[in-house]
Amino acid sequence: MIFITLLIIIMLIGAIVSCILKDLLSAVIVGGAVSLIAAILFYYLQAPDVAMAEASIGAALTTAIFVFAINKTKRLEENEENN
Amino acid sequence: MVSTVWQNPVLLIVVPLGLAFFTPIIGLIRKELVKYIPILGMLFNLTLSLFLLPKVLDNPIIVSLSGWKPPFAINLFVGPVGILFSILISLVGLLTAIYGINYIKKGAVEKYHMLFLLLLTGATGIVLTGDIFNLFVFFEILCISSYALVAYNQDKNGIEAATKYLIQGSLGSAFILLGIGFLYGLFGTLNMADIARNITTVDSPALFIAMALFITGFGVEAAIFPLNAWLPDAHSSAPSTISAILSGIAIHIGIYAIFRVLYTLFGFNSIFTVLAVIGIVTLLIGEMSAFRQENIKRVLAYSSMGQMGLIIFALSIGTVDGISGGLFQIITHTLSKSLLFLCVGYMVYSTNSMELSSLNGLGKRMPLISLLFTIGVFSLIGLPPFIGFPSKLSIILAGLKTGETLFLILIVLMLLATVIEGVYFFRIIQILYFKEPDKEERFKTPFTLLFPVIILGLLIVAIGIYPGLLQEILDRSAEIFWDKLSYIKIVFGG
Amino acid sequence: MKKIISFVLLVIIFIGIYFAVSQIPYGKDKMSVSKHYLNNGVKENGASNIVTSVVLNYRGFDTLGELTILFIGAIGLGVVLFGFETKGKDIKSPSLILNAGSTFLFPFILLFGIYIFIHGHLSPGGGFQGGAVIASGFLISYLGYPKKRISEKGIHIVESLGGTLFILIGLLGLLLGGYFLSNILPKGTVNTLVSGGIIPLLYVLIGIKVGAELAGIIYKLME
Amino acid sequence: MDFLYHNIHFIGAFGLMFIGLYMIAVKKNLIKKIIGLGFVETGINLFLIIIGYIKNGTAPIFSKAGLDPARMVDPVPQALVLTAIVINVAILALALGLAIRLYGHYKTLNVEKIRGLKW
Repeated sequence: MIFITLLIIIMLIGAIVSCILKDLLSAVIVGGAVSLIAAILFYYLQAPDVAMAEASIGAALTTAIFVFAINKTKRLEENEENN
Repeated sequence: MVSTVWQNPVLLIVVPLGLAFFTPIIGLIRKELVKYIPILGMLFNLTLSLFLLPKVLDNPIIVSLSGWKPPFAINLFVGPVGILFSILISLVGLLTAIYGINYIKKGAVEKYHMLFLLLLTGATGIVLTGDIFNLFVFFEILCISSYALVAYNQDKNGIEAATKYLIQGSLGSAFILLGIGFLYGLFGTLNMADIARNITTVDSPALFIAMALFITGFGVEAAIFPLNAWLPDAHSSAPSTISAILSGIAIHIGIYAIFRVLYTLFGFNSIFTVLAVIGIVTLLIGEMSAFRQENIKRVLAYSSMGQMGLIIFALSIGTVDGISGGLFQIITHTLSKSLLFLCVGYMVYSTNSMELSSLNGLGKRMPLISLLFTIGVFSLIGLPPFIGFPSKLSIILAGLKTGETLFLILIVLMLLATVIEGVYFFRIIQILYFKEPDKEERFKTPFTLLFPVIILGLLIVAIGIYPGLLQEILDRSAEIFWDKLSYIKIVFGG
Repeated sequence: MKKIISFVLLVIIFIGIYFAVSQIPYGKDKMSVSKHYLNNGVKENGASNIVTSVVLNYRGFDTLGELTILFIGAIGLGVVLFGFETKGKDIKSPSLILNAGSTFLFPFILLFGIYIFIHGHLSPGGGFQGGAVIASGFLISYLGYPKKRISEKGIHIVESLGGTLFILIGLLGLLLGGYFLSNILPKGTVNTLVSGGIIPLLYVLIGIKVGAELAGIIYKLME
Repeated sequence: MDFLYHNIHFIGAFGLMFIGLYMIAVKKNLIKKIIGLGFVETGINLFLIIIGYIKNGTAPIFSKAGLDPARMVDPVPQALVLTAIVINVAILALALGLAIRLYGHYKTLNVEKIRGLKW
């Protein structure tokens, strides 16, 4: 139970970090990590099918797609956007 | 058994889906064949729906899938409302597909036709299904294909509008999924009849939140007042065929979903008054914004928003008459608005501009299209002898029949909105007929563009003269749409 | 300012949701329909993984819709990116390790994906997961050899055939069993590879189709 | 503390949704909004799975003899979430495609600098 609590807290912190980060690429990678932790949670909630789907589709492929999209656009969030 | 297989209503969904899946292979054989596939699919749907209509008027058909009885498997509820919508979808889809043969020339043409067919399939699935998650899946089919189609022209406006639509629409879908989660957590089932059967057993806060989530989620697609920021952009920057489908079908499907969920699942009475007020607010805001526009397609888009408000108001009156009037108005709006968008599509195509000023004197340059445009406009305003007149009249009568002061006030506001509508539409007509044209030459209209528009115009006039043809079907549909207990009874048999 | 307003609004919404959630107890048994699936699923479908049974038989129509959505996603991306010229930054030619590694890994990843979707009715996993694994195999092969492409035509044929065959199997069920997607094949012995009637067949189709579609999406975004 | 202990899963799911919605509402960069959309969907998926969970339950797979169907977790939410994950990836891919095109037109992803977009 403590392990799961820890995982959930890390997941939420990861989401907040991904929200704050100016570098979009890092934000996307952290987002992928959040998905991966969600997949572990699915596994502990006795949903191995969903865990596999989330790990392969949600964490791996979605992150890859995001990285390709950022490669084609801009990597940094502009400064004045965050005021 | 084999003899009845071909009239199974599940084919209404599966056949177009199969055709859409098969299209890439056909495209490899011959590219020109692809544009006839939507016509084939919609022709099939139209025939089958028309065939099924007399049957479902007596007894709605329940189709269970994968061999198990409801609630253990997904089931379709093929009632008169579903078939009515299916006829509308396939009719407008067929005509728009014919229009699209020569209209869509640039871009990924093959993919356009596939997405077009899939959009219509999604709409058909929504109106036929009896399972709440299945409804969500078909809703996503409808939404995602329309996001992609709005961006079809790939100009700045189209991409922007599609992005906006996508963000708002997928948030709406997320809310619907959350609402489904709540319902599943409370009842342990996803079949709408099964949920409706058990819905009295739970205290209200969770149900209220679930209902609010559903209204918000479907409301994005149905363009209810605070959620409709995407509509004017998306409807005006899509290709005209897609505008016709979005304005004529997609938003009505959103309304259908809201009221299917409200009538069948929740059956709350207090929410309908709120919805009626929201409807009239949407109507007024839509018509007033349309009044100020200089872009012809934006005028039509805002007018769609207004009409949505009118339909929501009619469906929230909460009597069988009101629902019947609302359904009638849906038919009016589908036929008229698709006619208008298709006409405007041709005008924009010929003059290369969407500004109102570029339409100067088009009445002389393309007389037939202008005439049909005028028919559509008159029908939307509600002038006799067009279809808009009996439908608006029945809404007003249904509202007056309730005898409540609130509805009286709302009807006065609705008439005010009609006046505004009349003013800006007459302005366009004046531009069409009484301004001097820049050039004298006439435009030639290809037959494939002319044929669908003429059919729509004829339908508008025909139903306007003989509204009795439709009235009985509508009354019967409204009864079944509204009656929660008989819905449960029909699904579970006995 | 906008930040604070949105924050407060969201807090209010979530307080409402909290009250709703408090009526749904955590960890308690709330099933009504699923009881039937758990008790009779193996008997009725012959697949030992009940989730697979639900995905492909009891709620098979949803899965058809889901496939359609992925199909729409791939086509829609094609519509949006049609005629878009490459503006991405130049990709450095990959190192020898990546190059050799991807050559070596690709067949194994493919095999692993196929294993996952063939055993979908016995163990966790299935068409979607297996398809995603196959697509990631193509992703790795792209990273190793950026110049080499699988043909778009091939992807189209595979995804089109997968979808059409799925629907044909469903229609066969309608013709022979009276219901769309009904499980017409013999169920076999539970927990063996050939069991579950049409379920493994459908999962193989889904796996191939999903793999092709996800690979197509990746390729379209990379170009 | 007791409250946390009993609701930690729900806090995880709704916290993720909260952060996602906040990102969509406040962030001006389109990619950030899309990441937020992904978080919202993941949160909802987590919520659905939590609904189907039973304390000390087993996965709904009869992989060996002697498993008790009464002790298994609910399979239906898992099936729904499988569907939702796939839908999600389709939406995200389309959104990113649109973002790429938008960048091609405007050379920025800041929605305030993109003319017509009011959020």
